[in-house]
Amino acid sequence: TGGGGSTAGGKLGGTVNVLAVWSANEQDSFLAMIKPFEDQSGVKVNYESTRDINATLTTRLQAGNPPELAGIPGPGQMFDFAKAGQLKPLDNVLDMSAMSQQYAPDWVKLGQYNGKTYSIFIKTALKGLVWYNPKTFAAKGYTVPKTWADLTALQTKMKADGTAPWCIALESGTASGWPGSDWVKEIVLSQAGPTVYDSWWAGKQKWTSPEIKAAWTTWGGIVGTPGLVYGGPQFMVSTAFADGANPMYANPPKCLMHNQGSFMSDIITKANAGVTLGTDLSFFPLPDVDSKNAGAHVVAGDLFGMFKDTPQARALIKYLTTPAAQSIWVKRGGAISPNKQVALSDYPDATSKLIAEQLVGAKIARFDAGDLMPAAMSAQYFKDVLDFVQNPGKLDSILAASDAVQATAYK
Amino acid sequence: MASVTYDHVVKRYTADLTVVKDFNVEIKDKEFMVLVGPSGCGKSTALRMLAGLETITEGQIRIGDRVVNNVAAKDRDIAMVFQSYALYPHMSVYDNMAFPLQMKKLPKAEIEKRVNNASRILGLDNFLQRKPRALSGGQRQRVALGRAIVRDPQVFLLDEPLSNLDAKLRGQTRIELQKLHNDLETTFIYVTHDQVEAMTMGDRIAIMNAGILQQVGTPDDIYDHPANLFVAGFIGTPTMSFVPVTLQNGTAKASGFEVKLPKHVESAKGTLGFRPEAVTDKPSEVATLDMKVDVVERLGSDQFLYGQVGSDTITARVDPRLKVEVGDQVKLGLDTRSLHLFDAETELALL
Amino acid sequence: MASVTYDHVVKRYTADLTVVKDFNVEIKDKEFMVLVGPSGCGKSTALRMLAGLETITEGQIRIGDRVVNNVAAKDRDIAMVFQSYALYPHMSVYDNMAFPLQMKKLPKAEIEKRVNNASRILGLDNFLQRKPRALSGGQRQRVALGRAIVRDPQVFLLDEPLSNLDAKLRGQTRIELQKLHNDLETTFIYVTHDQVEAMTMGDRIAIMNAGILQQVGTPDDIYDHPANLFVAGFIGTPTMSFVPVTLQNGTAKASGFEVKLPKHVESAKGTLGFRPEAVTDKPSEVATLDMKVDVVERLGSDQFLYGQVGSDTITARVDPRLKVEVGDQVKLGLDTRSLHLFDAETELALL
Amino acid sequence: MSVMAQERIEAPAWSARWLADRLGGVALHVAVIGLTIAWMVPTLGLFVSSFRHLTDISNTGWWTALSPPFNFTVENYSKVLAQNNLGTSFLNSIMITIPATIIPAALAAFAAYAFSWMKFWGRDILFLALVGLLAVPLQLTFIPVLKMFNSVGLSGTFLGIWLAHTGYGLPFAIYLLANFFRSLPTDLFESAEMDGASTLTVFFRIVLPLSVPAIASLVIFQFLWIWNDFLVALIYLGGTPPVAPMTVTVANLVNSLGSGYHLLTAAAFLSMIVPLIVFFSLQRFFVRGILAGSVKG
Amino acid sequence: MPDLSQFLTNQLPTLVVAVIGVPVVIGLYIVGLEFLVRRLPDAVQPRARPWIWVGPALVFVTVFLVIPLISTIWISLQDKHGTAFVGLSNYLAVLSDPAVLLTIRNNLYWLVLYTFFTLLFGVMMAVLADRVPYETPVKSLIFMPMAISFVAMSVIWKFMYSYQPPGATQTGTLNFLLTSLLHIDPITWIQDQRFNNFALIAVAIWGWVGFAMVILSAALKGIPGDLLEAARVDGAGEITIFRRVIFPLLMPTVTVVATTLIIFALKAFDIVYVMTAGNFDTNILAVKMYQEYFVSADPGRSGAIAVILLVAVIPVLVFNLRQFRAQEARR
Ligand SMILES: Nc1ncnc2c1ncn2[C@@H]1O[C@H](COP(=O)(O)OP(=O)(O)OP(=O)(O)O)[C@@H](O)[C@H]1O
Ligand SMILES: Nc1ncnc2c1ncn2[C@@H]1O[C@H](COP(=O)(O)OP(=O)(O)OP(=O)(O)O)[C@@H](O)[C@H]1O
Ligand SMILES: [Mg+2]
Ligand SMILES: [Mg+2]
Repeated sequence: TGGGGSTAGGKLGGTVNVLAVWSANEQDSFLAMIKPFEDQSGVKVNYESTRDINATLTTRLQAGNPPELAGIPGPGQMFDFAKAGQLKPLDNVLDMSAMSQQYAPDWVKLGQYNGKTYSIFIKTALKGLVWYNPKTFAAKGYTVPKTWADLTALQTKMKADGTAPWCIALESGTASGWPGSDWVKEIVLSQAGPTVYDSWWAGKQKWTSPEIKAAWTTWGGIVGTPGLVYGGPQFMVSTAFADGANPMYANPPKCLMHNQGSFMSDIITKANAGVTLGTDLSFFPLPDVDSKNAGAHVVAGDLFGMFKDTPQARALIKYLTTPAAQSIWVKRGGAISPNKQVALSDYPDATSKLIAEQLVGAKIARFDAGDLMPAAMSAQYFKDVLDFVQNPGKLDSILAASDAVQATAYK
Repeated sequence: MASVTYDHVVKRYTADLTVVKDFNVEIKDKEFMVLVGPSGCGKSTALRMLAGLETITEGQIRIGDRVVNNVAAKDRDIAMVFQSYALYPHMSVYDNMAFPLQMKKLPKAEIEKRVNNASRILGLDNFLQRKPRALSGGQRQRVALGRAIVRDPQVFLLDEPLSNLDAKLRGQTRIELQKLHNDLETTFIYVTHDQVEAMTMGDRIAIMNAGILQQVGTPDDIYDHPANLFVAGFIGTPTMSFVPVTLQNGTAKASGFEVKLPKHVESAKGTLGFRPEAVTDKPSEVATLDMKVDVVERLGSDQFLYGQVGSDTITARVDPRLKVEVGDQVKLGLDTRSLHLFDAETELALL
Repeated sequence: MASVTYDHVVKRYTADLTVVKDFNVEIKDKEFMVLVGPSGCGKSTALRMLAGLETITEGQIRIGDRVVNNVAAKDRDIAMVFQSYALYPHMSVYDNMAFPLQMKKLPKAEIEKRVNNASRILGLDNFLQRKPRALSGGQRQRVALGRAIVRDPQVFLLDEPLSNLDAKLRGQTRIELQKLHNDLETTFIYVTHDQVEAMTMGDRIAIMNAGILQQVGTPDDIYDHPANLFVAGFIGTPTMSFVPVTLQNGTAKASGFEVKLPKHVESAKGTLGFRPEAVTDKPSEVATLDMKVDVVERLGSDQFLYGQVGSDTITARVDPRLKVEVGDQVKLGLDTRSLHLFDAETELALL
Repeated sequence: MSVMAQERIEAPAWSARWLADRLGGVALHVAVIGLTIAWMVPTLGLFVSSFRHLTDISNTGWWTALSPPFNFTVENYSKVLAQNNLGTSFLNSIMITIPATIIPAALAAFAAYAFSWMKFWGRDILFLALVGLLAVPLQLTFIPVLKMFNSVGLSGTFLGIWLAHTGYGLPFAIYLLANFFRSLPTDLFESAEMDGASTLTVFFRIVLPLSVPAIASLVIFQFLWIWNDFLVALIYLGGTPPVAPMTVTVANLVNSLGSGYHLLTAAAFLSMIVPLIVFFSLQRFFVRGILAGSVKG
Repeated sequence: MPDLSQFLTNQLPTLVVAVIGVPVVIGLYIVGLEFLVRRLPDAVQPRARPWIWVGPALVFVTVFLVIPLISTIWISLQDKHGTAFVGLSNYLAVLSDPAVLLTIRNNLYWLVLYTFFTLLFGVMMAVLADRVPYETPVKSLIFMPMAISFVAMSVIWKFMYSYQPPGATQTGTLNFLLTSLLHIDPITWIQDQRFNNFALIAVAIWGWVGFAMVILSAALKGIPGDLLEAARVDGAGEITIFRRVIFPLLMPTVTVVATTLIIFALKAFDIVYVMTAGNFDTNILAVKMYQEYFVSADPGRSGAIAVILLVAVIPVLVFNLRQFRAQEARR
């Protein structure tokens, strides 16, 4: 068959080049994931990691030597690459019927452009988890809020008790601001609903529109109120997102809650001696602002696409969609598989199992809007976050600037 | 073969700064030519043009029959001692001297022989491994000289090569250079400010002033028959005494004396010149000068008296053992065999 | 006030390279001291130690009563002409000379006056705006000298300041320096290789050899009474003739002649020395030398004959108009008034 | 003169002038050491931190580690050293850096010699244009150059990256060397020419030996820049383990979420070793008065 | 160690060939062509020779810098997708973009402050270290920041600049000093618009003083000792000697260093990109150019910024021309 792949008798051999952002422990997990593939097919996978995937990939594409397979920063870029004809369609490569059985339809759809599949997800993450210390909560008699109103009440109580409820940290190098953008998009989704959310990331909903502005205002109710966020704007903009939860474990605690993605547990436990997941650290989902959107979740994931069509590349990308492959990373921790056939028992601990359940059970799942937007738009979005926390009063001009970017970025 | 000809050579640095003017001289093959002139008159420039280090603004320089205006310096086969030494600071004394020979690809043994010979002559044996920075001024100058004399070029150019050596070493080196000249039979052009060197070393002397050649001739010729006032005053230490005179009936009348001229001259006014050794404490039958002594200079071997005769200043050389004090009035004899007379306007020699 | 004392001064570059050895001399306030010696004997080093540019290995140097071993160069108030000039290449001639005065924070007008005066004396008026790079060697040396003479320091150190000037300019500058010395009444230490300068300029002369002081004395003293063979041979051009002699009964016997000594000496062997001017074509009653002429050197004002008397080489000064050819046999008179005798071993003067 | 007076004179240690001199000396040392210490503080912070646990780094300042209780660890270093590929990438760095230093230094020396001591048409303009090229942002050149590399098969090869670094390094190298070459005394060139030295000989036996301080500085910087280069290597050579240099491997210590950044502290010191060795070993070429004694006047 | 054995078999031979072969090739090139040139007629030689010496360098810079530059200029005249010629409209757009104007302001800060202080400290350290016996250790410590890769640089300065709210334990050195010594509130050095540009520039200065120092130190060693001696004898104090003798003689090298620094200030990228990514009003031209290209995917505008950057260098080049004509006259 032209598609080649692992179905052919004997070993395929050859090499395939893969470029992605994963480094350090993530890189190890990815390499572990492809190890069985290499063994079976005899294909040598040259994995290359780069922090600056945008620049590296753009340069290689334009110079004419892209890697066969590459991680794509987000669906937004995927659209651009697909539009430019640089991505190869995968409909004939993958076993689409198996895909539709194993993947939730949303995950398949997110990899498509103009009805054709150009990319796949090999791991996902859940956003909007509020991390807290159950021991502190118990000691102070706080309970996990179920609704936005509960949350605001809890906030007020905490503040009155003398501790800032929130820790928010926005610094992340070239992508500084994204943790705040998570807040905003979660609020947009659960306050204005999925329709507004979808037209918003697609560039059809203006930033200055009442719905989007309302989301910012809601968030502003937290970040703009003195005493609700530890350290105020200075702390928010100057603290690396990875260090964001550390004040929760100061003695006495300087804050009590931290809204961040599913990956945060790992970072918190590493940076704070004596913190164990489950006993000192737990999470609850960020309550939905509007109850009609209850169960709304923002998710994210790592996209993979094919830039050069070779038998080896086909074989590898096909392999990566399989539950066998994905369960490897899942077992190593830090990943949630989009593939429904990966067993929950593969998750290494109770918390991640819980997260996986949340993800699968999400009533309204929407992909990270920042990743869906074109790069220029999401860059502006992050910048807005930084500007906003420092100057909540300037919301109108901030949103107007985003509208200006929106006008050109989607072209 | 290796004669050197300057043919209407001009060197101009900027439009209004001409430092060598219409310079014409032919230096014969194997000749030892001494070039003298006041500081800044263009001697080094003349040499540097010949060496190919300075462009020639106008005119031609020929070595043998070949016009060298456009020949690269390194192809002219000229050895030069730079007034500024220009030693290679990173090389030992030995290497500095060996360098030109290495360029000629001479065998090692030959190089060693020649360098050792030169360093022996120049008294540098003990310094062969030193770098120039650890040498005294005179030692550096000797290295510069050594770097030239190891060679066997068509022409030697020596720009004040002995100026920083003591008298004794200078005397020895002078003799060695003359020997070298005899042995190699190459053309030498030698710039010096030392009158002894100028008078003793050269086959001929060329005298420059302000970029203009004044006279070329044998040392005796120049000393005894200076072509003009400048040459007369420049050659000889202490300098010739000059006395303005009026001429009448073959007699020159100065403010304090008069002398009969050996030859008739046309002019009515002129400058009479006579050297210190023509004015001595030996009585003369022809002219006696009555001098009021201003300065007494004792040199050991000589005693010079500077003083007034009439209203003119005159220098005399007297026996060193003669006791003379400043302010004394002494009677001196003028030896009229060596009288010089120059035109008051053109300054050219009349006698 | 500004006397200079070298007190057992030693300069050692490395353990086995001592270039100034146990140097003791006191230069009196306002004295003009001339320092001479063969190239590389340590003159510049001695000066540089005094100026504070070289550490003193052993001993003390005092200016007036102050020990200056540890005083920074800039605080010693000394003006120095460097043998290597050390002109500031980025400054014009004017600025080069004005620099030390600016350091003294003199008023602008005063600086201008002094610089203009110096440049007039040195004939540099036309070059004041030039950079050193565009000057001839002699002109550079004059700038170096100018930079010193504009000042009014405690001590002047001049390291061969006139070596690259022509005779005439050198003569003039010499006179100007003497004037300066009279006017400023400062102490001068002057290094030169020029015998005329040494003999005429200095109140006293110090003679060094191989780092060791040989003799200090007035010029006449040194010329007439050299303390040892080295001094005798070093001072005077052409050099003194030396003849080994055996001594018996107050008579010195050389290979070709003998002379009666004016004084009794103890030794049995010695070296007899007499200067060229003591051997002339004037007949002498005491000793007549029969010379076979090897070399004739005509200097214009003098004629030197180098030749053999017996088996000894002797130099004579004869009338320049005497016609002598190489190979001639001439009879010369020895003037025994100026005879020198040195011990064969210690080389110290015996007469 | 009394003994007392004599003593006072011989003991200038008590004069005001002496004191002023000493103070001047002290001020010099204070200035030098003070500035150096100020300069060292950040590096010292990094160095101390490289021996601290992540939990300490994130929650307390590095200076607190300098007082008891001491709680140092070499874990950061051992983690860095245990990283896959560190050995290979170290050797790759060597592989990239040495030729990419030699080639531009040599070609720059040639060009600088011509620019400073030969006369030719358009020399000054060409030279200035070259200096101007220093301002070209490298990011601009990646795509055209990579295209060209692809078409001639140089992408992903060491040869390719040597050439690229040569191209990028030359403007500065030529600029620097030409400045130093230009400052050599003219007399030396004249003298060598009189001695019959050819252009080549003058270059190799006069210009190069007399310019060692300049060449040493050039080598130090070119070496350093290439050693620390990340982007050029990533673009032309790629970041796959067999070819990746240290910088790329070290960057992989940090994952895409930024965790592991504390390992960079140790990595920074490990990757500094080689450039510092180069720096130290070239120090002896910074000799004073290399031209002393050459020219009078 | 598998690394080593692989290296020994695969790469060491290449390296050896390179380290031996490259100089040999380069040597053969120059020797060979010189040999040929010497065969040319006398009059032609001086005209042919320079091109042999500059030739290889010219080829390299043409391929790696000039051609990309020309293509950038061409791209800057086209639209975002490289499909239509738009004349100077990218330039107009860029120059009327307030974000770009801000970067220009910031670049001016960089240009002035970074250049000035790097040079100042560089000269100071070169000159002062020259006079102490422990010169090499001092110089290596000052030089050390240069040897730190820019990734580690951001970590280092995190330890300097990091911020904790008032009352919390400060983990950043500067804020620790502020709070414990001066008892004032800590400052968010990197984010606070009043300080952040200067804080970033300080990082660059810290990193680059070693550069200025090493080069100036090389030049300093070449200043003839007798000139300094002469100045001392002339009664000049050390400061005057520096001002009147050393500095003028260092001027050509200072020009080289200053020019290089100015150009680096104009194209500064790493520090800002890593530490703020241009946020908080710290953006500079090169980062903006990068963002336009790789984030906004607008090569046209990116190119326009690059060309503006290059044009800004021209006055510096003119100054250089004057400077080395003067130097030529002096030697
Ligand atoms: N840096 C140095 N290291 C070692 N020896 C040196 C150094 N400088 C000078 N010398 C030696 O010291 C001796 C004295 O040198 P000095 O310059 O004082 O001589 P000088 O009497 O001035 O000679 P000249 O008349 O040639 O200038 C010389 O033999 C010289 O070689
Ligand atoms: N580069 C230059 N630019 C302008 N004028 C110069 C330059 N070089 C030399 N001169 C001038 O040319 C004249 C001749 O200089 P040259 O060096 O030939 O003199 P010289 O006869 O050798 O003098 P000295 O005996 O002092 O060495 C001098 O007046 C000098 O000022
Ligand atoms: Mg001259
Ligand atoms: Mg000397």
